[in-house]
Amino acid sequence: MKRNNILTEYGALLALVILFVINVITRKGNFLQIENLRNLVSQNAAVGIIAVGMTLVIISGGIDLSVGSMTAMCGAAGILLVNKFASSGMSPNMAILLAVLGGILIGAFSGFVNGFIIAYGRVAAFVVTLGGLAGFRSIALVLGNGGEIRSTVPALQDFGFGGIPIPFVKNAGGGSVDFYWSALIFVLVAIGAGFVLNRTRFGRYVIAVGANQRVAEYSAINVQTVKLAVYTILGGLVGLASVLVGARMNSVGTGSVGLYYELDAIAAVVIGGTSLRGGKGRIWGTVVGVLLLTLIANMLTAFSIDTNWQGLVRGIVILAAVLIQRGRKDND
Amino acid sequence: MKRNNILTEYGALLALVILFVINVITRKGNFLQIENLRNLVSQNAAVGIIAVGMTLVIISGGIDLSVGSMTAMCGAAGILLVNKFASSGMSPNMAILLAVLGGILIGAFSGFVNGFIIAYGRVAAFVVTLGGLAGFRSIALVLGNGGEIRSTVPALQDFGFGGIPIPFVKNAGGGSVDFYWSALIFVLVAIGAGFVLNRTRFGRYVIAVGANQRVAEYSAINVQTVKLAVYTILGGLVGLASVLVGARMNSVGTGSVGLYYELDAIAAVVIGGTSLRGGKGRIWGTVVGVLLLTLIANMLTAFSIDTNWQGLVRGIVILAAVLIQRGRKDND
Amino acid sequence: QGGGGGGTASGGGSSSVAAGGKRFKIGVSIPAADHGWTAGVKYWAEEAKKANPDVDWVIQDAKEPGEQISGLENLQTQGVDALVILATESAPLTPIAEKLHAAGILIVNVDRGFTKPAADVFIEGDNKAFGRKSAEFIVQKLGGKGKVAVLEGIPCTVNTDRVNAAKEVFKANPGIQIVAEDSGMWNREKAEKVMTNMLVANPQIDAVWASDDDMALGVESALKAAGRDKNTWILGGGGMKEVVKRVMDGDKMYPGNITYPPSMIAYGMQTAASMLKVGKDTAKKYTPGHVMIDVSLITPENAKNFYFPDSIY
Amino acid sequence: MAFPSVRALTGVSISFEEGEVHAVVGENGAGKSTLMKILGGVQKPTAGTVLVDGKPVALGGVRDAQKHGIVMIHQELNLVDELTISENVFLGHELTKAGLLDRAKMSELTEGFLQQVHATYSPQQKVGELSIAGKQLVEIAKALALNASVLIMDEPTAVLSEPEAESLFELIGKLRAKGTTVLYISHRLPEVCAICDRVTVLRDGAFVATVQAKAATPSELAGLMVGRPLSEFFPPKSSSPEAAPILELDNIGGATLTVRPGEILGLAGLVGAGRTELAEAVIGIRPIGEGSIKIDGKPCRIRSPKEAMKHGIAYVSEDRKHLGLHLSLNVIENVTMANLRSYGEVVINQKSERESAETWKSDLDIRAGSLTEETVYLSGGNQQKISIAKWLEIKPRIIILDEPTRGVDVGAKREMYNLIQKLASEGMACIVISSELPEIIGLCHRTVVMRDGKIVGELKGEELNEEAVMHLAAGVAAA
Ligand SMILES: Nc1ncnc2c1ncn2[C@@H]1O[C@H](COP(=O)(O)OP(=O)(O)OP(=O)(O)O)[C@@H](O)[C@H]1O
Ligand SMILES: Nc1ncnc2c1ncn2[C@@H]1O[C@H](COP(=O)(O)OP(=O)(O)OP(=O)(O)O)[C@@H](O)[C@H]1O
Ligand SMILES: [Mg+2]
Ligand SMILES: [Mg+2]
Repeated sequence: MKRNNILTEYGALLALVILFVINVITRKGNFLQIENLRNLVSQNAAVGIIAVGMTLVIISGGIDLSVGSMTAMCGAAGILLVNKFASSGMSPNMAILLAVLGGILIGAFSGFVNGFIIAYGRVAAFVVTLGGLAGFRSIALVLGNGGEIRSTVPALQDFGFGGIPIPFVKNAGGGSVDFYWSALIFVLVAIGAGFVLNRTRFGRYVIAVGANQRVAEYSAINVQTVKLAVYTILGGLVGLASVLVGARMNSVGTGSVGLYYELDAIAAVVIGGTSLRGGKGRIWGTVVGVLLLTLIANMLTAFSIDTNWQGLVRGIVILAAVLIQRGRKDND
Repeated sequence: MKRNNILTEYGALLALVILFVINVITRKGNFLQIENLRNLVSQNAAVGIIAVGMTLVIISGGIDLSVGSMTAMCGAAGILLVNKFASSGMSPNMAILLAVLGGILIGAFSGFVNGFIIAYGRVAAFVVTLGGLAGFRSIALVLGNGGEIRSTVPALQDFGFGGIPIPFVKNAGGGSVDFYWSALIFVLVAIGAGFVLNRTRFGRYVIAVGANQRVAEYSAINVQTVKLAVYTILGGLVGLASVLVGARMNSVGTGSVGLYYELDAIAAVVIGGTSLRGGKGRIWGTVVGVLLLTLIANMLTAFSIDTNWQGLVRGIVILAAVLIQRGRKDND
Repeated sequence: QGGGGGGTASGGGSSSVAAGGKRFKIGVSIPAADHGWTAGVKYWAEEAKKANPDVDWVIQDAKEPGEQISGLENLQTQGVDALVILATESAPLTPIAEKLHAAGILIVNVDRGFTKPAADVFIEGDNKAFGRKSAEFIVQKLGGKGKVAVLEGIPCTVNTDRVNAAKEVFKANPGIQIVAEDSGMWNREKAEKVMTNMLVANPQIDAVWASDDDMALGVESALKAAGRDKNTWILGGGGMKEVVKRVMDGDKMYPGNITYPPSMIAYGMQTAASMLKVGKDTAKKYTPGHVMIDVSLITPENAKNFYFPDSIY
Repeated sequence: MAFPSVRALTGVSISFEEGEVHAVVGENGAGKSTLMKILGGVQKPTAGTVLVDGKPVALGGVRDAQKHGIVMIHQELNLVDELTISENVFLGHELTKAGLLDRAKMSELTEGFLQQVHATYSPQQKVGELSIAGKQLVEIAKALALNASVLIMDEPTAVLSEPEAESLFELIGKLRAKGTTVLYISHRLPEVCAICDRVTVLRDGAFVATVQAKAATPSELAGLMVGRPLSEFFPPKSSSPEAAPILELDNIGGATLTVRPGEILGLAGLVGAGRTELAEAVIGIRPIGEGSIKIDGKPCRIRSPKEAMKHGIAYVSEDRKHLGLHLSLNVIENVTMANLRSYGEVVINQKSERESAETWKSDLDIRAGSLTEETVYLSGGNQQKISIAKWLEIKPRIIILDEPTRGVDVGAKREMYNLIQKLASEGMACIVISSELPEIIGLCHRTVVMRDGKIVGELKGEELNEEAVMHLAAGVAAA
């Protein structure tokens, strides 16, 4: 039982460590390169940021399927804003900053709409956000006329690939290796969310609402407000992530960006040990889940696994990660 | 309060009727054509058959995200079987029949695997079938080497577009109008599932397990078996649907067939008034949900709505259908 | 709005002559815009629609073959005179096309060919040639020796045709070594990730064969981020305007490109419209049943012929 | 106050004075909880007003009620299992320091509240790990933390055993001394008479009378509740049966006991003594460990409720809301749930299903608007009757009734006792787990007492009295 508990608690971490060690051993040459390790954190930074917000939503007993489409919508809007601000003579950095804020606001508003219908319309989150999955994508397509929206501000991409130099580290070419802004933001968001969840009154309410809504109501917690808040926060984080994605691509393909983000984010949350029934969960687990998914993708490429087979490998790894950490009584 | 109850009970049906009437009025020329009405039933027959099975799964408190990928996999296998049987000198009809059975068996087995991990592995259905979503698609791609699998049996296509002539009805050319086999099978499957759910012991157990698993356990119901059964049934129905899809296309595109079926099926179930929390639901509602989604697609074409906007329309209609029928206390 | 008149006099629908005031209705069925090229298709379809206001156009898209089949059936019940179909997948759409063709609807098939003669006109982009020509270019540019990474697209017939044709060429040249292969899903972001991982695993990659320009741009990002943009160049495909511009400007990273114009949908629509106007049967007498759109190699020398700054793609 | 199918309250007017302990009693479904929920801000009345200190107040939500000093302990537990005791106690009114949760302070205060209710748990313990009784104590601690001027307790003793109930009464005394008004709902009439100042009786949602508690006797109150005088409470005991044991438990988690056909065996003990665990082991929900089970003298293995059922063993859970009934299903479906096979191997004969439910409804006097009503809307007592009917359906030879009269009104309790007697006289072996000593004494032929999962003694005939049971249960040497 002791053993079982440790697996339940740290199963995902264990899976990550095992895969990591396998990689270290089999890919001597290239795996431990600092760039590769940096990439492991940064490649899914956007999904990671979203997954952190999704963790809060899931702990509160909800779910959000619309985040992928919302990413496309906010990203499209973000790029349009950068272009607009820059063309109005603003400094590129200022334009980017404002666009980031704009993206966050638009995302937060979209999340608010989701949350409002869920909390006050009393409709299942799954359905509302299924509507959002269709709706937000549609808005993105309308914004971009079905195609790509391109940034006219080169500084945006510099931001996308910029970061702070990792100290004492040089790349093959002798240059410094940057820890990307996106990765940094992902780490900060995760720390912040962990803090909010575990240390603040709001975090406590999120858990209470997810664990038992009636109890929360009887404890004078405003359940509706809490729900509204988690979806709004998730929306804001989606907005933030979307601009980071847009910055890296210097554009947003309105039909393609964010496809399946919802599934990736939910998979990361669940792999991390947060129960879809709500009421409990952990942010660090989600971070581990994101890293695990990234590592798998990294390995699939490194070992040149045939694309047709990749889905199977991915599916099995997800399942295995969850299987080893299931509690004895756990079930949906 | 009375009014509220009627909407809760028949909201989806009402929405369907309203849209139907709107169509009758605005599309005088072509809506009431017998072919068009027939198409409304047949076009989503595959998704409909799957949605019926999904209703049982959802009532039992589960969910299955893998049905789309499973459709591709079973369809691919089905076509390979038809080809194989036919080339071994079997009569085409016999080959088709055996392939249908083969598809059902493969689907049922896949569903069994899902169900087994969910019931005995005690892993959340969402995660297991998320793994299946990746895994089954991957197997389909491997079967088809990433491309299409084509049938070498022309009779398959005849079956796909064949049916029983609707009595007393002639089309513009004076020929008979067939009620497709697929549509007929959809109707029969729905009736059968409705009977199982409402009239049989097994159906009662499905409801009991979804309503409260622990009470079901204490009531000497074998919860694991019931879960295993619903996923297996859903799998079998997916297999059946997949062969119907394959017959209509005389081939299966392993990368594309079945994409988003899971979301369509779940949307239909939910629109039909089955709660995602499990424990109650109705098959006829799901049928209404499927028809509603089909009718919307039909209208979007008829009114020439710009493709970019279609998602928004779809999202809003889904939401509206669910909003009007939400109960006073309902929530996820 | 159709003017008054006609009515009972004109005979059956499908074999209609361009009688006075009769407006034709043409359905256009294309895959949903899930990457740049398909977005380009949508764009050109809208362009052709604008250019032909005398026709009632119904443009619809589909995420997967089943949805496309349903859409086509709906177009049929609305009484379209012609259909322009860019199939999500070839074989799955063949039976319905046959059926619609048999019902007397003029069918123009664009890009992905039906597996049976179900179309009156087939306007083809040659995906095998796409794969072959682009691979040959790489081989030639590398002098028959070097390390190549292969980025595939979304699994489907188009992708399979391109990739297999390219790999055949590479295989025929033993000096060429495919060091990494994965799918970038015709998606810039995905391609960037996959390329980043490839770069880590392979200290030397001379050229990247990316079967689509969306992916080419993602590859470029990855190369730049890894500081390896000096020694590796990319051959994308599709003729996206950004990439063509880079070829035109003599950018070392983009020594060439392969055309695969999404505007072929507009050509198909134009063909359908003009065929209906002169009368289907008349037009068929002199309209070729099979038009192969040349897949040409873009080089810095000829790039300006393929650069359309106003296009979305 | 009206619900879709019933009128729960009609024209009730009561006034409560400062610093009094005021009991509200009535049959199951009389509307006690509904009335209190209105005061607690959880339900809104369709008509009428609430006055606090003579001024009308709007109680739109729990927060409003708390503003006026009204705090409610609900009939069903309202705790978050995933959170710790301290987190639950301060849920909704957490203490913060610089915007952050002040865990240390809350822990410390929780410790104090727990002491007041004589609970020895650590504030850091997860509530999910507590027994029902432990949870109830936490509920009370939670209410204390809100420092109420009006404290509503809806059947707080239903899940407590005697010593814990005693310490609760002590606490109520202290609160009264502080000037707190306590509104007290209970079906245990003797305790109502003992600890309360005044008692209000409700019947069918209407006011019947308010009487001075000290002047009333339990049987008078019972008479007011049901509207007619009630005769002798416990039916006369039949003589102890002598037949060979039907069920023998040997060393199940340290417990060894036997029961004979026709016998009513009491299983007494303090809360957490392990009685429920023992019962669950017998029906195969928990592993039986080293021990063995014999039925009719033959050893048998029971690994699931289904196997238990095959051997004719039925278990009526103490936790009817979570383990006993499907609250979202209707009366018929619940009654036949365990015995569905006999209504059809494949297709259910819905007609005969309904007929059985009708029969149970009249036999056990189940008060439900209709048989197709969801059981969630029924009062606690009626739910209890349905969960018993569900198990009588399988015609068991051995029935284990875990706290069968918990939250059940006097009238129904009597019916329940009669029922158990009748079942026993028909030859059924009945094991009654109860924390109410009078019930154990009045009903059972023989009683075994458990402590810490082990049988610590057996009492029958003359030696079966409250004192003896208490001594054994609490571990003090028998007198
Ligand atoms: N949410 C609800 N919907 C419909 N009817 C309800 C609801 N809650 C309570 N009722 C009904 O209102 C009446 C009063 O119920 P209430 O819970 O107040 O009874 P009670 O006196 O507390 O009974 P008990 O002693 O069993 O707890 C009952 O008939 C009950 O069935
Ligand atoms: N889910 C659980 N997790 C951990 N401990 C538990 C759980 N359920 C019960 N216990 C503990 O097991 C012991 C026996 O509990 P059990 O419920 O069998 O006692 P009981 O005699 O029936 O008392 P009660 O009156 O509370 O029902 C107690 O110490 C209790 O705290
Ligand atoms: Mg009550
Ligand atoms: Mg107990």
